[in-house]
Amino acid sequence: MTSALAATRMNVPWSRFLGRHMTLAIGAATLGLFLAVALAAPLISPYDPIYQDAAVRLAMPSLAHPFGTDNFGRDILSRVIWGTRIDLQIAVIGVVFPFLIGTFIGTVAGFFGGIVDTVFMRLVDIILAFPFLVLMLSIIAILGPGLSSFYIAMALVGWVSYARLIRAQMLVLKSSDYAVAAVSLGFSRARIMFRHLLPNAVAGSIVFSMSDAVLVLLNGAAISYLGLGVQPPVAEWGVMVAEGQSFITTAWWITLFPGLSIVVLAFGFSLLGDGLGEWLGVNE
Amino acid sequence: AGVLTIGRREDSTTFDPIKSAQNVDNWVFSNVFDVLIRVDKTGTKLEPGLAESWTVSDDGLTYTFKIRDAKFSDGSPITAGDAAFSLLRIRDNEGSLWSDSYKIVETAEAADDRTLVVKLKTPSAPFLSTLALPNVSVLSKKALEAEGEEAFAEKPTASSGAFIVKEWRRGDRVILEKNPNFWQADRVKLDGVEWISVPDDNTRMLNVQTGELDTAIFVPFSRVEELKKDPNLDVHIDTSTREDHLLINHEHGALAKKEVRQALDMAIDKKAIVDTVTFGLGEVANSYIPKGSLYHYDANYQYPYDPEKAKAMLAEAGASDLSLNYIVNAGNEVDEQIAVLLQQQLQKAGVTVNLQKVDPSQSWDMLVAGDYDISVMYWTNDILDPDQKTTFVLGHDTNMNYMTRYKNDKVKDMVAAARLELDPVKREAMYVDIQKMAKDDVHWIDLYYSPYINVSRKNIANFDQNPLGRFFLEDTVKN
Amino acid sequence: MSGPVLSIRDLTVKVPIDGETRTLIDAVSFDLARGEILGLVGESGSGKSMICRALVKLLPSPAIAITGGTVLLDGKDLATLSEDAMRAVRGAEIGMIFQNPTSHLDPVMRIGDQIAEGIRYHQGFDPREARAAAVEILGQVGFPDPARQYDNYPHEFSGGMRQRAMIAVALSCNPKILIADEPTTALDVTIQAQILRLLMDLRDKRGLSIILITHDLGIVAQTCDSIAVLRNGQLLEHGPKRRVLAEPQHAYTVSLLKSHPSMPEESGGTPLTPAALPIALQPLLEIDDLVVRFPAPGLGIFKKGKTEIAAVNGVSLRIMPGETVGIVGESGSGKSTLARAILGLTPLTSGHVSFAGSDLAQQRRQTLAKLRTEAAMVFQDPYNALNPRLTIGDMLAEVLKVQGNTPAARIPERVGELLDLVELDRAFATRRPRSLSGGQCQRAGIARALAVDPKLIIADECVAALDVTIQAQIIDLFRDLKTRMNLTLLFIAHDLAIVRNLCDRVVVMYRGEIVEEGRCDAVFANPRHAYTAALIGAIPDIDPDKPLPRGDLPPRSEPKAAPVVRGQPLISMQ
Amino acid sequence: MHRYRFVLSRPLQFLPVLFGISIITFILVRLIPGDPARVLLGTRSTPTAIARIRAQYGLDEPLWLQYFYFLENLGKGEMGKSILYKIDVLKLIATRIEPTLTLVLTSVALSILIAVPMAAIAARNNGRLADHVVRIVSTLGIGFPPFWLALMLIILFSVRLGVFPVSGYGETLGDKLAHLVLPSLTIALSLSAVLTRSLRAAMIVALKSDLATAARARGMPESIVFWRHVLPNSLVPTVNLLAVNIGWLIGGTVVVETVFAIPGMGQLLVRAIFSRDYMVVQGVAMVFACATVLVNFLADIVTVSLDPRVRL
Ligand SMILES: Nc1ncnc2c1ncn2[C@@H]1O[C@H](COP(=O)(O)OP(=O)(O)OP(=O)(O)O)[C@@H](O)[C@H]1O
Ligand SMILES: Nc1ncnc2c1ncn2[C@@H]1O[C@H](COP(=O)(O)OP(=O)(O)OP(=O)(O)O)[C@@H](O)[C@H]1O
Ligand SMILES: [Mg+2]
Ligand SMILES: [Mg+2]
Ligand code: NI
Repeated sequence: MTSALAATRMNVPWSRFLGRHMTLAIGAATLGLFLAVALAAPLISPYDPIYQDAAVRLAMPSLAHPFGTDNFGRDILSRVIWGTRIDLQIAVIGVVFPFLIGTFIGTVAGFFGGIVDTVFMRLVDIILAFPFLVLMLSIIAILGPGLSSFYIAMALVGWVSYARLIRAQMLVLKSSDYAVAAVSLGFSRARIMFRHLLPNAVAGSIVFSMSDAVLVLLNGAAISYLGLGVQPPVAEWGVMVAEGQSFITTAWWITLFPGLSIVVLAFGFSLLGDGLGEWLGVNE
Repeated sequence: AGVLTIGRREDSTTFDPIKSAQNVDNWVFSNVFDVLIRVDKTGTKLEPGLAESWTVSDDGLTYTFKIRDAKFSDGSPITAGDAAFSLLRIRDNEGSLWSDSYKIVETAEAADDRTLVVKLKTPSAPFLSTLALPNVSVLSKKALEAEGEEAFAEKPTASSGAFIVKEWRRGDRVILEKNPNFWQADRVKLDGVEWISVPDDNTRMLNVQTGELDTAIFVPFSRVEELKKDPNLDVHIDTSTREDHLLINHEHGALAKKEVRQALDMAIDKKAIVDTVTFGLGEVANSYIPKGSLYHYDANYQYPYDPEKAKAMLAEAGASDLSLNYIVNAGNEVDEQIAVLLQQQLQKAGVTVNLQKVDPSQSWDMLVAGDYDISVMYWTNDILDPDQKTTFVLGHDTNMNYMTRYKNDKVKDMVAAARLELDPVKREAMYVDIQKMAKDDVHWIDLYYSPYINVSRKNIANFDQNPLGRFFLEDTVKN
Repeated sequence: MSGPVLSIRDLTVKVPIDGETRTLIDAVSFDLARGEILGLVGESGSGKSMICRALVKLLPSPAIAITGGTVLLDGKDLATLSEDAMRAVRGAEIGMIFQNPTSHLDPVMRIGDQIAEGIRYHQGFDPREARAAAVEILGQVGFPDPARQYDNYPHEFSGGMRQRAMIAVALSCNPKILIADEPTTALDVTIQAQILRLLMDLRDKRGLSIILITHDLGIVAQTCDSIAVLRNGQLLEHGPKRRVLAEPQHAYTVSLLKSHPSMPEESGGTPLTPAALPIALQPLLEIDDLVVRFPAPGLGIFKKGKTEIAAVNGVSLRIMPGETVGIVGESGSGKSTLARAILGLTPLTSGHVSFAGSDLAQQRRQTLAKLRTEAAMVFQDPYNALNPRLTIGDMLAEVLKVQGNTPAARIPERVGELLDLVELDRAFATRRPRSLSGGQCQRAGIARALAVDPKLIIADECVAALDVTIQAQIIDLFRDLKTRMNLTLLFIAHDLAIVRNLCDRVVVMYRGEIVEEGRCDAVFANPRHAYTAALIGAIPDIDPDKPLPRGDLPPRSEPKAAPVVRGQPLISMQ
Repeated sequence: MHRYRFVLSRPLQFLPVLFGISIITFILVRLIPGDPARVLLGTRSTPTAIARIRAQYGLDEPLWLQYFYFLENLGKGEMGKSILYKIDVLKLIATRIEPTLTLVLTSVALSILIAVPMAAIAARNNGRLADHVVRIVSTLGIGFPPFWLALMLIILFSVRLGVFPVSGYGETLGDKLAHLVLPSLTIALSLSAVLTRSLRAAMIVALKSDLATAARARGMPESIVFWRHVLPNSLVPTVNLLAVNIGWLIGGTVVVETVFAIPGMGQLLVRAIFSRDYMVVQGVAMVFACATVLVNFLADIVTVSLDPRVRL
């Protein structure tokens, strides 16, 4: 990290900060928008997302239903709005647990090295070579379809990436002078690991977690395509796209809007990740 | 002339008829192997197949079949010995999935090359119809023994049906070729048939629309309207024996009460389901025996849709805040749609429904274990006679009456009696009674009947499927 | 000497930053004659590199631009030459040697190919001819087996050899002018001498003109013909070497000359006399036959047995309280390992270290506890030694808290005192390392060491990364603290001049062993071991009349593996 | 060539990994509620029939014994028999492996063909319009649900334009290639986006790096600087990213296989899991694991040959 860049991180007016970090700003704004929509869902959604109105089944987008309706006559706009809650939740929970687990394991393995490290890294090898689909489908089969199984499967697999990233960083940082200094000053190992090294090791993982969120989102959609997504009648974009498949040539609006929402949310996460990377200097 | 391509969801799993119980396989078996007795196109009558004619002894225990002068595709004659071998094999082979259904056969012997004598342990009205199952097709003993079971299952060299297996590209397609030695070879117009697996519904339809496939089966209800508009296509809506119903676990709390079950039946608007889920292509069901099948009782009682009354009845039965656990089959679009509808409808009668989506193989286990309150299932007949379904659903102990735990000894006795009754008129009367009683007890809730929907290009003629699912490809023409 | 090969007039380089324009090079003018070596000196950030990059128009970012002036080479004005025409100048007319050969050589291309590449491009040789030419150049710059070494990769060489390769690349197209940007800063003194000698030989053989950038006045004094002093992008002074050294015109030049550590009579402090040594019976630190081994890198399963390298091999040393001991030796000689072993930061293979009477090998726990509260370390890289996420105040407060000797209420006050002690403004408590200069960081690092109230401070090359002027300030600070707080100081350095200035006693290490030990003045005046003599001989002295020393020690190389990290796939199930 | 010595020693490290995977899959599939016999028998299953099938496939034995048999079979180079398809699992896999393999290979080739030029254009025009376009396209490209993208491609290229077949897997080579264009494109659109992003970032760093400056300082034209110095120095992270993604694809092409009706391993696996065909799930998992391990191994070899500094 250059010190010139680092200096921009403090005492710089917002406008200039934004100018220099367009990517970050757009990404954050996009996600902020989705978050706002999710929070305000009860206020802004024009209909009940699960209310079926037989009179307006498969209606084209119109003033009454700006995004049209699905085969049950449910309002797509309302479903997309309420779906924001679920999909943000998927992206966040699907990333947070792997992140926490992976960070902890990576920190410990990288810091202590030796047998702890060897054991965890063999486990990492196994999980990396383990076919994800087998794991995902088995866990869903064991625990039943739905979000919690999905989260568990994502966490079981996802921590590996974080653990590896953090571990690699820890290996470098633990031999850094300030780590040695901390040891020589008699700091406890936990203090060195978690207060001194981890905060310096975590930037790469934070940036990665944004791409990971995209991946989680898309895997959620793929699971929905295989019919193992959230419980009906909950509105979730992946499920909506998957359900709307049957109507793709006749009622394009059923898939288009939730599909676009996924793309845009993913775009937001990617931009935020890129922006964070620039800001935290991870790519340097 | 020409080769007919058919798109379907899944590929075959085997060519050994006794080792599969799946429609994907059965529908191909009936193109490749012939049976002693066939079911006609309407699905209501038996007609001679490889058995030219047959007689039944007065005690109903001895059946004598006259075997037709026909050949296997390898040129060897089809004998009574082959027929006996095939019948005993499905009963005795350790890999057979059907042995229970043929336990009733005491002996099967070839009196001579053309005469097959079968002795039963007890009389059975439905026995002849079970001989029409593709699984008990006549196989060549010689070929099977020469090739070995495994190789035969991969690619049978001798077929008794209209087509022979030319190639099987696993996971992709089964390629059939006309069998020149088929006894009705004149009737077969096609040079061959390819059953191609296209799992995605959209892709399968698009394939027919672009002309890459001649036909596609399993057309989703939602696509019918659109496909009908396509001038190049014919949409075939053929009667089936499929009936969708709502299973009720009679052992769970208030559901044990008949009044509660009746109230549930009244709280369900089947018409709305037919409209929304089947796009009006289905028909509201009033009996567990599907419309158009043997002994279907068309005048059976139909609970009216009346959520208010249902609510009142529930209150009266002390179940006004009923909450039900509803098992939904994951990945089944229709099931999920019905679930969503039922949840909203039952809500109106004050019943809370908790949907629990599970993988289909698991839902089956949960139903068997009784881990459910309600769940939608369907049944399609494989044989013409109603006995099989009736036994499973109302007269059976081993499977808890199709997982419902329904108990009515009177009905059970009647089912057993109907099986033995050889007089069709009396039998019909017995089945009408059974249907009425079952309806009154609400052993389950009949939802709707739905047709088979297939689509073909305009140049394909006579692409028909009978209610039991058999495709009469020997009559199909590709222009 | 004939007319100038290169003539620079009013060269100005500017960069727009945050709406304002900063002038990086401010109307610099000078001439370079044929065969002349021009020494360009100045503190870090003064614009030395920027001038050279401007000459070949390879400015570090597109925003930086030459806004005025001319650079005349053979009558062409490089400042206005097109990019295509510039390409013919670069390499063929002006060759560049960079400070850090490791990053400037392509790590994935064979050394020879990097030399041949320019030859093929500029001279149109076919691959075979180019190879032959490259082998010849490799020989000229001192590769012992050029034909074979042609096929080696940069990382397979030591730093000195890499710098030679870098020179070979610059020479490949027969340039008239060589620009060498701090070519020896990263190298050991002995290697540095070899490289400088090589440059001078080349100048003599080929009649090259050289611009030599350095911050070490000793180098300038001994190799250059003329000196240019740069500060804040301005050329303060330019003239023949002897004149500038003897009678500097500018005050800045004077201060630069003063801070050069090779002039003990100017540096203010004199080595302590024996009388000043406090008399104590027990040594504070006693090291006895210490051995520290590391497993050798890259041992595969096909190698039998364990290969180990002894970083410290049988070292014995006693240090009395209040003493200041310097440890010198080339890179890799085991100085840092020794320091870490003393502090219990690295496991001892055998031998003893006892600190204030307790033995690290036998009573590990007590000794460590003692070491942690009574000994501290100061590190080489001031930025890397401080946690970048903590403010200086937080960092010091944490040490005080963990050490537990200071009541919580008194911590802020004590932090202030520590900052005063190292002459840092108290306002620095709220700043993070990144917003400090190197010298300020190093002071913070020293404050951290003082926070434990130590008896012993080990400083591992703590000034090597700093500018000469800053170096002098830090040394003064140490001298001051030492007397004020009665510290025992173990001072590791590769710069012998500094050791001579600061220390009572010097220990010379070579390949893990102590080859010479004794009082500073005695050792420097009269080295007994050949290695010590070579080390001392290799120091470039600011006296221009001393001949350039020869450095004749075999270099060693240490290849480092790049880590490979596999992460998560980034596409979803398809 | 001591740098490549790991090629000999590495395979030994595969064994514990594969062993671990075999145990985990074995336990995992058996934890799944549901019974293969019941699935096989369908709605008409009776308890006696179920018991018979279970006995036939040894499912009534204790778990540890079943695992022992599994290992014993593995030692003989067998993987047991599929319950659904009734043939040897290895034979079954052999019939399904080619389409998946070809699909993955063509997708990867296509991705590389797209990613390298895109990244090069973006990096060389860093900050300019072309760079922004590439960045936005590649960022968007990651976000498309593949099944949706697949259908859109079919509707556009097969239905509207009629240039590529809707679905399936051909017989002759040319036929296969024609069938593989759209599925590969579906995968390649997201994979190349990922690769482009990584490669672009690495190239931008390398373009500004000291070694590029040094090459320019010896008068090399920008094209040589780029293709001979910058590119080789930016490949390693992307190669490793690619390796991870190939490993991921090998076991994750199920959606594309389903939409395009490609008779590959993904479809086989999904059907095997849904029908609790234990032996097939185990077999496929092992094959996938081996493939992943192999891909990583190859990536290591490529890395070592790209960067002489790397030791493994
Ligand atoms: N890319 C850049 N953008 C803006 N300013 C820069 C850039 N690179 C260098 N500078 C500024 O240009 C000035 C001169 O830098 P230069 O690298 O020439 O210093 P130097 O004398 O070579 O220092 P050192 O001894 O540390 O190498 C410094 O103030 C530096 O901050
Ligand atoms: N952790 C380690 N593992 C393996 N080898 C090591 C380790 N630390 C140091 N070495 C090796 O021990 C030897 C001595 O290293 P040390 O860092 O003590 O040298 P130094 O004299 O401090 O050098 P420099 O002047 O470059 O700092 C070197 O060959 C080095 O490669
Ligand atoms: Mg510089
Ligand atoms: Mg050192
Ligand atoms: Ni930076």
